[in-house]
Parts: sequence; structure tokens; C-alpha cells
Amino acid sequence: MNNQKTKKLYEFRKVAILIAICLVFTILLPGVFLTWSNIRSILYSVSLTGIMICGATFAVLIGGIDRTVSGNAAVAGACCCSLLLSGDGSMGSTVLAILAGLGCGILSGLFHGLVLSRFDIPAFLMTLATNQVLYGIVQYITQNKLINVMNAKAFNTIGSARILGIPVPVYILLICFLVSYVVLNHTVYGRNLYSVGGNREASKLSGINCRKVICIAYMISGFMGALSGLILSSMNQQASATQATGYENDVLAAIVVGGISLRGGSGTLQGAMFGAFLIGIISNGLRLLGIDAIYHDLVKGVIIIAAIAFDMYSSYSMSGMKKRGPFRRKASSAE
Amino acid sequence: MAETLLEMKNIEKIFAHVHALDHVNFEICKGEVVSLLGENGAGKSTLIKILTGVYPKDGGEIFFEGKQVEIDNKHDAEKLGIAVIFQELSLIPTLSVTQNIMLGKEMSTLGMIHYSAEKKKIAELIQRYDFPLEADAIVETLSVAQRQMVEILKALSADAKLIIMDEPTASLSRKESEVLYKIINQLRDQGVSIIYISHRLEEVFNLADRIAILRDGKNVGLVDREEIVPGDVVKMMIGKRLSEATASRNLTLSDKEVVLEVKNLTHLGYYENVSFQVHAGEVLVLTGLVGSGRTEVLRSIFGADPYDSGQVIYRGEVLKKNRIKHTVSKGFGLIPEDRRTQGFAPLLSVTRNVAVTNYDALAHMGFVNRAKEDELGEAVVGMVDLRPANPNVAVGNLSGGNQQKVVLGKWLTRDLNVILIDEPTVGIDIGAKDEIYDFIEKMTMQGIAVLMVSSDIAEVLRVAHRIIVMKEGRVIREFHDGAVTQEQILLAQSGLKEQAKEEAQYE
Amino acid sequence: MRAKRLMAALLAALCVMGLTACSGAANADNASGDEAASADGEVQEAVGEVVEGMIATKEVTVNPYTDELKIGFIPSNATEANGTAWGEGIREELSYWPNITYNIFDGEMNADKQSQLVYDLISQDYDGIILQAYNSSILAAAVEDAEAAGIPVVTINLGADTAYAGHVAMTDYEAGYAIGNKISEALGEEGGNVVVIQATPGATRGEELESGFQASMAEHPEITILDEQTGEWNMEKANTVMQDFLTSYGDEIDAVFCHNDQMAEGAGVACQNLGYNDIIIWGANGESKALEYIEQGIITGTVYTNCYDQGATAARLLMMYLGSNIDTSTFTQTPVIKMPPITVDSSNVANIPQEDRW
Amino acid sequence: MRQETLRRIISFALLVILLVIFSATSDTFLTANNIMNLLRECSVVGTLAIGVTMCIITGGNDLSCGALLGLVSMVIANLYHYTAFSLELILAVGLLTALLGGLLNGICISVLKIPDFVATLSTGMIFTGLIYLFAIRNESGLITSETIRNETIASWGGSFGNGLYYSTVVFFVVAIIAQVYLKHTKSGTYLYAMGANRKSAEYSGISFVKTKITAFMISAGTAFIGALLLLGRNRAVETATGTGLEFQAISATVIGGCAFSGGRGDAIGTVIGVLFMQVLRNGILKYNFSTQTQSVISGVVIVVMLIFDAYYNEYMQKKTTKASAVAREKKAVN
Repeated sequence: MNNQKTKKLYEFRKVAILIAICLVFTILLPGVFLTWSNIRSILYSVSLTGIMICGATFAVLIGGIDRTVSGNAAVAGACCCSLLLSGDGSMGSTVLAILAGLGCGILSGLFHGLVLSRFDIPAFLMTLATNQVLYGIVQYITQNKLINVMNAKAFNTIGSARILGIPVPVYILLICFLVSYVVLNHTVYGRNLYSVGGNREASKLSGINCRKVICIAYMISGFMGALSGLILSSMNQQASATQATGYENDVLAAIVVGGISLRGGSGTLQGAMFGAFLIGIISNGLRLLGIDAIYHDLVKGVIIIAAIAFDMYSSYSMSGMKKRGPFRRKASSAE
Repeated sequence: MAETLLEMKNIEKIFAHVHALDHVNFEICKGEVVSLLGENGAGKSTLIKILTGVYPKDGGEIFFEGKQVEIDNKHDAEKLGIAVIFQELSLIPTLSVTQNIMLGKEMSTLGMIHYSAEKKKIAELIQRYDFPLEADAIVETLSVAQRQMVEILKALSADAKLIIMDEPTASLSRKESEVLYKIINQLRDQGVSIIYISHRLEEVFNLADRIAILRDGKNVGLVDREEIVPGDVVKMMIGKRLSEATASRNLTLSDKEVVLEVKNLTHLGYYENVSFQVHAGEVLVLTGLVGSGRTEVLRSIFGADPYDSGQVIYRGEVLKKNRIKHTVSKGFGLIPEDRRTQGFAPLLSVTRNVAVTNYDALAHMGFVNRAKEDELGEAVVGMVDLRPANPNVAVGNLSGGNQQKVVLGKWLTRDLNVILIDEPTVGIDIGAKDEIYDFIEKMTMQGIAVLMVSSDIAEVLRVAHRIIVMKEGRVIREFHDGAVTQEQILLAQSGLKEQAKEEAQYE
Repeated sequence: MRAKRLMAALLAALCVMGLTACSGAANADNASGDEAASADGEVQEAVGEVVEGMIATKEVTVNPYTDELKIGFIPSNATEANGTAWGEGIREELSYWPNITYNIFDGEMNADKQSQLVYDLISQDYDGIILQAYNSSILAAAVEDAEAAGIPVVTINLGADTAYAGHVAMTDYEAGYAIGNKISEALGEEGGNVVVIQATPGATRGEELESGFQASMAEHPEITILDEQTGEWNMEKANTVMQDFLTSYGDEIDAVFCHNDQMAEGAGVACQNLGYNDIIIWGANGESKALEYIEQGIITGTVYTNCYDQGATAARLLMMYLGSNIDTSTFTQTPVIKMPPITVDSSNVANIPQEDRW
Repeated sequence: MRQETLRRIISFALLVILLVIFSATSDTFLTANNIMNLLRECSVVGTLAIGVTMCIITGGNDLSCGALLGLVSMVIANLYHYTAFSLELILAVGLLTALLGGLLNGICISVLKIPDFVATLSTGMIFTGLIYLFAIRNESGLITSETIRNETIASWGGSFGNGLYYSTVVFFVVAIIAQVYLKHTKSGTYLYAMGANRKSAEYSGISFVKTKITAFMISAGTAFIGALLLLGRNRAVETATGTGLEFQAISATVIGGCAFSGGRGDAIGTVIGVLFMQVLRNGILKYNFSTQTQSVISGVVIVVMLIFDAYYNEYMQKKTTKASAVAREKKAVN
């Protein structure tokens, strides 16, 4: 089969899974699930993790993992909110505070990039530890109290305002997605990123500065984490020392469910978004159905396993490896 | 001679309409060493892979100990007592020698391994063959030679009746090789049959009881030990087709400008005092056995590895050490030794892989011009005649030859001044090989300086304008003009005694 | 000043003990605290008198005014507003005793981690532990062992399922009950529909609030509970849950009950964003931000507890035990000091002074 | 000296350095009580980490072990609360639950061929969901938790007279058994083979499905033992029991020398890793640090250790390749 066609079918398969699940919920929830307001609320609820995913995908594609997305979000939120409190409330100080927050994320990303590109350290463990450090820093900034910024109106608009009836965070997600998509698919950097993730040695021998590529990937991840932290702070009109805890797990889950290989170099941003929406839609549907929260994890786990198994199975059968099975040796045509 | 152990009759194998094996017959008796000779792509590996169940055969019959057998997978082969010592080793790096040898057939009661008993057994085995090995050494700490010995032991401990050795001495030192010869002789005495594949003719001549020669997937000769005449064997291997073109070659010293000059390059422990010049439009081949430091020189020139002293000079300009981007910007390209680990990203498409080196031309302000990129992909497919002719195929799914074409395509599309090529045709079928040689020739026509590393003599003769022979990290010989023959290079590479005589003749 | 405070603590605690503490226990005639007569001998004697004959006594070995003592506070989450406020209340109170080393150990929202911390403090020979349990059953064993090791444990807000020195309660059951009543009051005769944004399933505090709330609902059949979902204690999750409620039920929803203030704030923001301005939203805790939200009309009310005071009370109670001859390990029932549940809405929010907001 | 041995010594040295620093600067760290307590703290995470070691050696990962531990404890608590089963029967059902969980993991990974990470992430969710289903309810149907008042269970949390807890002993016994299993049994050897070089392992007749299922069954078994140890200490189960333990276990395993790529590491390494993590966790409490300083310092220590370890490895590798090259050079000269 033509490879491009197959690839398109792969992508379609993911959409098909989503559509199937949506269809089930639409039938179960007539007039509720498939409404404009519910779609809006799904988008809104996915926007935070979605933005983090846009960043973390970069880190996973180069063969790393970034568990500090939540720490970056928390540091950025705390840093920004404390500056907002000490600022004079003018537009200038608000912008400065936002930039400072984003700067925190980029700095943290730079650090991770520098260390992880230089040393052969399991990124999983490294970012687990640094995430703890980042939360320690957040605790220093917040002194373990809520930083209440409900009076910073300009800042809070980000989280609460709507344009054409759609909340601003959704637009930000859209922008992040589009920018990341363009970066990954239409820029030299994106090409180099996939190349480094796919084969670092070959990329090096092709004249790519692998360390730079890796550093930038983590910086983007840090930036997106920080951005979502700012939006979270703005939505909540506060910064807390526990802000965004646990998001790193949601983000990682969405990414792996979306078919991005943890070995790097393979997978798409659309796939990761599919993961995010799969989890988001299931949660939303279960809540709308009024199913008790205690069943949510169970149902989610089963659906994810089923979806992945279906995905794996159909990718084998579509690539014509049905008879042989996925792990049999493939007789190559080369001698 | 003893009774026949294995007989392969009229074996056929067709790859993509090409007869890789065309009614090939092969026979080996018990306690016999038969050497399978042939150029790369003559069908040796295919035959072996059919024998071991890696490939299904498309025709013919196999008899083992008189009975007709079907070998569908490696397990079948093993049951029969056929063991292969592959070039690419199949050991478990983190386990010990004993554990590796006993893997899958441990001595145990209720799952508990009698490790000391196993160790004793393996130690005895090691002692019997006098291997420089320890029974409980961890495999990843061993040298390549030692790992190979482990592989041999593994075959022996499985009571293999037939051991196939594919280029076993390729990465062994002379002393290590001699140990191996001893082992082979010992095995023969014990009634084990050995199919021995090697490019080192002198060892074949010394070891083999018989030599079976393949060319272009056909039997071309079977020579008994007593009848071996080295020149005839080489002629049979090379055949008529190539004899005129490449059996010997007239080398000429180019008078064009010097593009690349390497001066006293030294990387302690890898190579020492290497100096040479490459002219525009010239192919300089660095040859020598594996481990002679050729690849390391190439990588250092490209900036992929550091060096301790010396200079790399491009058109009078001293290049910075260890800076690939710098050398690439000067118009250098590298086709690396192991394309699988260094050449391409297997999951990415042809276009993406090829474009990696070309974004300076394909992108504007950091944005990729996709139309141009696709064009490039299409262009490369046409340029290197990729099969299937689809630029969107993931490179990992291509055949070895086509993968190499992709790696070549990475650089062909650039304005190159110097290309460094490392063993471009290993594991590639004949057709694709020829195409790759054509590209090299085309490049020289464009005035590109080519520095190539190769251990395939036919290949060296086919493309070289000048030949440098390296051994143990030093340049030991240069052929720069006049006619040179395969024999000469072979002998020079191996450092045989005739060397002195030859040198006198050609220098 | 010192004496006055200690006295106040003693009186408060003993009153409660008189009401709830066990009686009986043997060995009443054991040595009383005369050896440990201290600078404030008067107080000590008073303790001795009250205690003797009521509960088991032990030899007084420490003098809370002069000895180097170590007190640890283990909140379920040291990095949240509640935990910080309790911690500061305790610190404030203990700062009057310069001889006391006080430290906070974060329970990281993990009862097992808290249990490990208790054991760690036992092994370090701490003199007293103040604990805000994340789960009362899990902590029972550790608290029992601490008491057995002679370390009095005073709990805040959520105690352990066993008998120990004392508990300063935030009265979650009563709070839930009071909120239920407030909601029914606001909805009047014809009643209405209410949704609940719950704590993480299995959290003891959520369970208590829910029980109290349901008890109130049982008395008000005109109110229907439409739906219950978890907001995982978390503001933005509650925001999402509220949006889903509004999608499902829209105008049917009259009131929302959230198991903490953060979730109430999230629900409030969701309602505001979606234009549902007349929904009654109740939280529970009384953190400063919630009070501001009440002032701004984003949420309706909360149950306020003065966490500083609560922390200070716990500290005082603990200090009393440290200087007394009461053997807390023999208690068969835990003395409880109840913090009054103050329901706060726009009518009385101004009464809470800034310095009491946390 | 073998490189592996040297690495082992290095990681052990790091642990010792940590111990020395804490002992020297704190007077409450190096006390019999604290050491016994520290070893007790290790036991649950440690036992779990031993199981995770098996999964990581096969080149996989087990993110579901924490939830499985919670599930097993919950099943035991549930049966204890609602049924009149004997304790033996309850434990048998608990063990069965664990093994079924391990089997589910193994099947998802080996038969359905879902990558380990995704598979165990999802099964972890399923286990968490089941915990809620099995949770004990109060009269009005709300999830509650209840202290188990059972002498036998309580006695598991006890200690020998000298302060050495039973759970510590269990942990070390499990570790020793695991070490013997990994190094001296067929099945243990196969785990390494599968993780380091799947293809040649399969050529040697080792079944991928069997090996994976074995690894995850063992992990489930250790989750069961861990659950018992936790029950003995806490004598109660809540819905959040076990949450987050998997990350502690995985971290300890990796610090102890396991590589996610498989084929490396052993039980002793994991024990060192667990001790390192717990010593750090315990020692840091001995100072009057604020909670924020505690988390920053412990994070930084781990990062520094990782960097040191990576740097050292790199250095050793360079040295060995250079040494062999130099040796070859010498041979050439001779």
C-alpha cells in the first residue's frame, strides 16, 4: 500500500476512535453531550493539559521525558503572581510579571537541556528530582500561602475572558498547537528534532548540533509549561504552592496514549492531542452521565487499553504484517 | 573422505526478480572444512541464511545426514546441529560467558541453576581449546575476539555438527586469528564440519579442505585442497565480467589541485602519523583490515571525533577540530561506516532523511519550504534510482542497498567539495553496488575529492585512483601509479611475506 | 503573659476533659507532680489537684519552661493555606517558649508518609507531636505507638481512630450540617436542586462533611441532590466539574455545595464565566480568598474556622500535657476541643478581622 | 576489577558518604532507634522496588505496582470488614488478586503487545478504580476507612526485642531471594537475556510472553508482600494507599543501577538505591530545615548523584576503549 495513504489512514484511525467514543456519548446523552456549550467546556478543560502537551511533546520526541511541566507551571505562576502583587497594577507591570513567569520556565528548560544533552542520565528520574526542586522554589516564593491576585484584573482576563463565546485559554491552546505544529512540521528545527530523536549519531554526522536541538526542545517544554501555569493562575486568580501538581502524569499519559514513542523520533503532535482529548472527552462524558467518580479511573483505564490495543492491531494489519504478526522476523529483500 | 553431512541441491532464491541463487549445489562431509568463496553479493550469505532458516528457499532440497529436511527457522537449524557464528554477534552483553553459552539449556534442578557445575564445564571447555577467556566474565567487558570465542563455544556446547563461520577473523588480531585456526583444526579432528567464509584468502588456503566458489548466485568451482592455485581461485571468484575492468587497475597520480591535505594526524591509541593528500576529482582509497584505524581517520577529518595532533587542511585552510558543522559548511560530506546506527533515522521518510543535510537550501528563515523539500525527495529518488520509488517510505523499511542510496543522497544533493565514504557497500546486493560506484565516478567528474575507506578489494580496484594501505593505525603502503592487481592489495593488506617482493616490483 | 496563656489553655482543655474524657483509670495514687514544681508552681499544683482521682498520672519529668523540648507539627499538606495557617498559629504560640524547638514536617497529602513521619519523630525522641491527619484510620497505629512511647499527640482538624491526648476539631460534620441548613433556608419552602462537588473519594474530611450535609438534606425533602462529582480538592478541576454540571442541568441548579473553599472558588468562577450569577455556592474552610470572594459576591458563603487560633489551641493543649502529670497514653477516649463552626456569608463576612484571615 | 563491581562500589560509596554526612552533622541520625526506623521505612518501598527491578530488567516498567499494592490491601481490608473468612483465606484471596493483576499486566504487554509504559499506566488506573469499588462504606454508603483491629495483622508491624522490625527482615529476605532468583535460576537469567537482547534470547528458545508474564507476576507478588507490610504498620487501608509508591520504587531501582533499556541491574543494587533514597528522606528531617529547603536539598542531591554517576560512567568507558586501543597499538609495535 502506498505509504502516505497508510499514514493518513493511521491518523484517521485515531480520529475514528474519538468519533466512535463521541458517538456513544451522544447517543447516551442526547441533547447534552453534543452541544455547543459542552464542546466549549471540553475545550476549556483540555486547554491546560493541551498547552503542556504541546511543549512536553518536544521533549519526548527527542527521546527524553519532561516531568517538570508541572513544576515549571507552578514556578511561573508563583513568580508572576508575586510580582503582580508587588507591582502597581499597570499594564506594564503585568506584562513584566508575565514575561518573568515565562522566563522562569525557559530557564528551567535550559538547565534540563544542558544537563540531559551532555550526560547520559535517565530523563525520567532527573526530571522527577528537579520537579521536586522546582516545587521547593515555589514554596519559597509563596511561603506556602495562597497568593491571591483577584485584584489583578488585566491578568485575570486571560483566564476568564471570552472572544466570540470561546474562552481565551482555548485560543491560546489553538495558537500553541498551531505554532508547535508548524515548528514540528514546517521548520528546520522541527526536522532536526525528529532526526535527533530518531538517530542522534546520524544527526550528528549530518552536521546537526544535537545539544542545541535538545536544549531548545526542553526550553520549549519549559516555556509551554510556564505558559499553562500562568493561565492556570489567571483562571484561579491565585498562585499556590501545590499548583498544577499531578499534571505531569496527565500530560505523559496523553502523550503515550497518543502514540508518541518514548524512545523518541516517532509520533505526532496531533497524536498527543488525540491522547489529551481522548482522556478529556471520556472524563467529561462520564461526568455528564452522572457516573460516580469512583468508576472513572476504572472506565478510563479499560477504554485506553482497548483503544491502544485496537490502534496497535490495526496498524499491524494495515501495514500488511497481519499474517506474520508484529514481532516475527521480517524477511528483508536485501541480501 | 567421510560420509556426507549436508547436501544442498539446486537451491534457488529470487529477490525482486533477481536470481540471488541460481540452482546452487553445496556439499560438506563430516569433519571437513569447506570454504565458501565469492565476492560480496555472490550469494554466500543468502545460501547461509537459507541453510539457517532466516530466508525461505524458493526451490531445491536440503539433505542433512542423508535425510531430507525443511529448515523454516533458526530453531530447526539448531535442532539439526547447525550453528552460525555471525559477524553481528548475538550474545547477551550483560550476562557472563557461562550464562551466555548455557542460555536456554541451563543445567538446573527445579529452576535453580547449578552455576558452579556449569562454570566448571565451561571452564573445561575453555581450557580444552585454550581460549583466553574466563568462564564468569561478563560479555560486555570482553573484546570482539573473545566474544566470538564465546559464540564458538556456544555452538560447541550445543553439540553442533556443522558450524558456519562468517568472516570470523574480520576483527581479530593476527595472534587471535591463529588461535582460531587452531580451534578450527581441533574441531575438524573431532568430526565437526565447518563452513568457513572469509575474505582473507591466505587463511582460506591454509584451512580449507575444499573451496566452493560462487559467483553471481551460481556455482563456478569446487577446488580440493591439493589443487588450490591461488591465482585460479581468485580468477574464478572475479570471473570474466569484472576481470578486465577491475582485476587490475592503472593508477594515475592526479595533477589537479590538492583539496584536502592531512598532515601527521595522530589520535593516540587509534592511529598515528597519518599523512596524505587528496586532489580534486580523485578517489583516494584507504584500505586495510578492520581495526587498522581507517574509519577513525575518516571520522577525525570530518570532525566527528577529536585527534591529538596534526592538521586537516582544506584548500590551504586549517580546519577546526571536532566541528562537524564547520567541515560541512566547507562542503564536506560523510557516508558513515554503519548506516544503521550512524546513517539514517529509520522511522523517518526518505525525504526527511535526505533533507536533513540540505536545509540551508530548502529553508528560508528557518521555515522549510515543503514543496522544495518534496521536490528534493522526488529528485533524490530519481537521482539514486531508489526502489520503491517513493520518497515517503520510512528508510528503516528499505533494503540495505536502498538505505545506503538514501545516505548517499543526503550528500549528493549538496554542493560537495570533499566526500568521505566509509565501506559504502557492506551488505548490499550487486546491482545496488554498481550504482553506488557510478555515483562515486560521477562525483569525481564534478571535481569532488573522494576519500573512501574500503576493505573489499574488487571495490578498491573498481573506483580507486590512488590506494593507501593501513595496518594497525599506520600507513604501510601507498599505490599511486601504475597497474595494481587484486593479489597485490590482498597481500599488502594481510601483510604477507611476499609483500617485500611486490613492493620492489611496484615502487 | 505566659502564665496567663497557659492558664487559659489549661482551663479550656480541662473543661472539655471534664465533659468528655474518660474517668476511671487505675494508678491514680501514683506520684503526683510535686517533684516538678517549677517557676509556676501554682499552676502545676492546680493541675495536680484537678487531675488526681480522675485519670492516670505519671511522673512529671520535664519542665516546659526550662527544658529543651522538641515539638513537631505534621500537617497533611504543609504547602497549602490551611496547613500554613495552623503551622503559624502553633509557631506563634510556641514562640513564647524560647526553650522549645518547633518544626514542621510535610505529610505530602499522604497518610502513609505521615505515619512514617510520626515514627520518625518517635525515634528522634520528640516531646510532643501535633498532627493533622490525612486519614484517621491510617494514622491510628502510629498515634497509638507515639502515645505508648510517652509522646502526647494532639491532632488538629482530623484526628486518628484511637484514643490519645487531644483533638482540636474543625467540626466537619457540623459544618456540613450547617451549610445544608443555610442552603435550605435560602431556597425557602419550594426547595430546589443542589449539586455537590466532592473531595477526592475516600478522604475522611469529605466523608464527614458529606454525612453532615446529608443529615441536613434528610430533614429537607424539598431539596434534591442532582449530582455529585469529585473536584479533587482542586480549584481548576472544580471549575471543570461545575461547567459539566451546568451543561447537564443548566438552570435547574439552585445551589452548589463544595467540600472546600478552593473548589467553591472554582465553581464560583465557572458560574461567573458562564453567566449563572444567582446560584448559591457554599464552601468550607474560610480561607482568606474565599472571604474576599464572598465580599465580591462570587461565592455565597463558607464555614470559617480561625486556623491560627486552632493551631494555637492545639499548642496550648500540648504544652499543658507536657508540664502535667497526666498520662495520656492511658486515655480510652480522646478529649476534644471543638472550634465553633462559624457560617460566613455576605452579611457577616466583614466581622472577621484581617489579622484572623489566613 | 570488573566495571560492574566498580560501579557497585561507587554507588555504595555514595550511600556511605550520605550516611557519614548525616551522622556527623546530626546527633539524632545515628541512633539505634532511628536506624531501625529507617530500615523499617525502607521495607515497603524496597519490597515493591524489588518487583519493579524484575520488570525493568526485562526492558519494561511497572507503573501500576503502587496501585496494585493499594488494591491488594483494600481487598484484604474489605474481606476482613465484610466477611467472616479466616485470615488465611483472606490472604489467599489477596494473593490471588495480586497475581491476577500481574497476569493482566503481563498479558497486556506480551500478548496485546501494548508498550509497558502505556499498559501499566492504564492497568494502574484500573486498579485504582477497583480500589474504590472494594472500599469500605459507612452506613450512608460513603467511602470510609477503618482501622483493622486484628492481633495477627498488628503483630506483622512489630519488632524483635532489639528494635529490629519484622518488616525489615522480610524486605531483606525478599531481596536475597530476588538476588538468588536473578543470578542463580533459569528464569532469572532469562529476564536479563530478554531485556538485553530480545532477539537472541528468543533464538535461544526463551519465550517473550512467558518472560514478561513472569516478571510482572513477581512484581505483583512483591506488591502483595508490600501490602502486608504496610498493613502491619498502618493497620488500615485508605483509597489512596499505594499512590505514588511506584515512582519511589522506580527511582530507587534506577538509582540502584537498572537501566530502562533493560538487561542491567539486580536486587542488591536496588537495595542500595532504596537505602539511598530513604537515608536521604530520613536524614533531611533531622535538621531544622523548612519543608521547602527539605525538598530542594533532596532534589539537588539526587540530581548531583545522577550527574556524578553519568560522568563517572562516561569516564570509565572512555578509559576502557582507550586502554584497549592502546593495547592494540602496543601489540602492533611488538
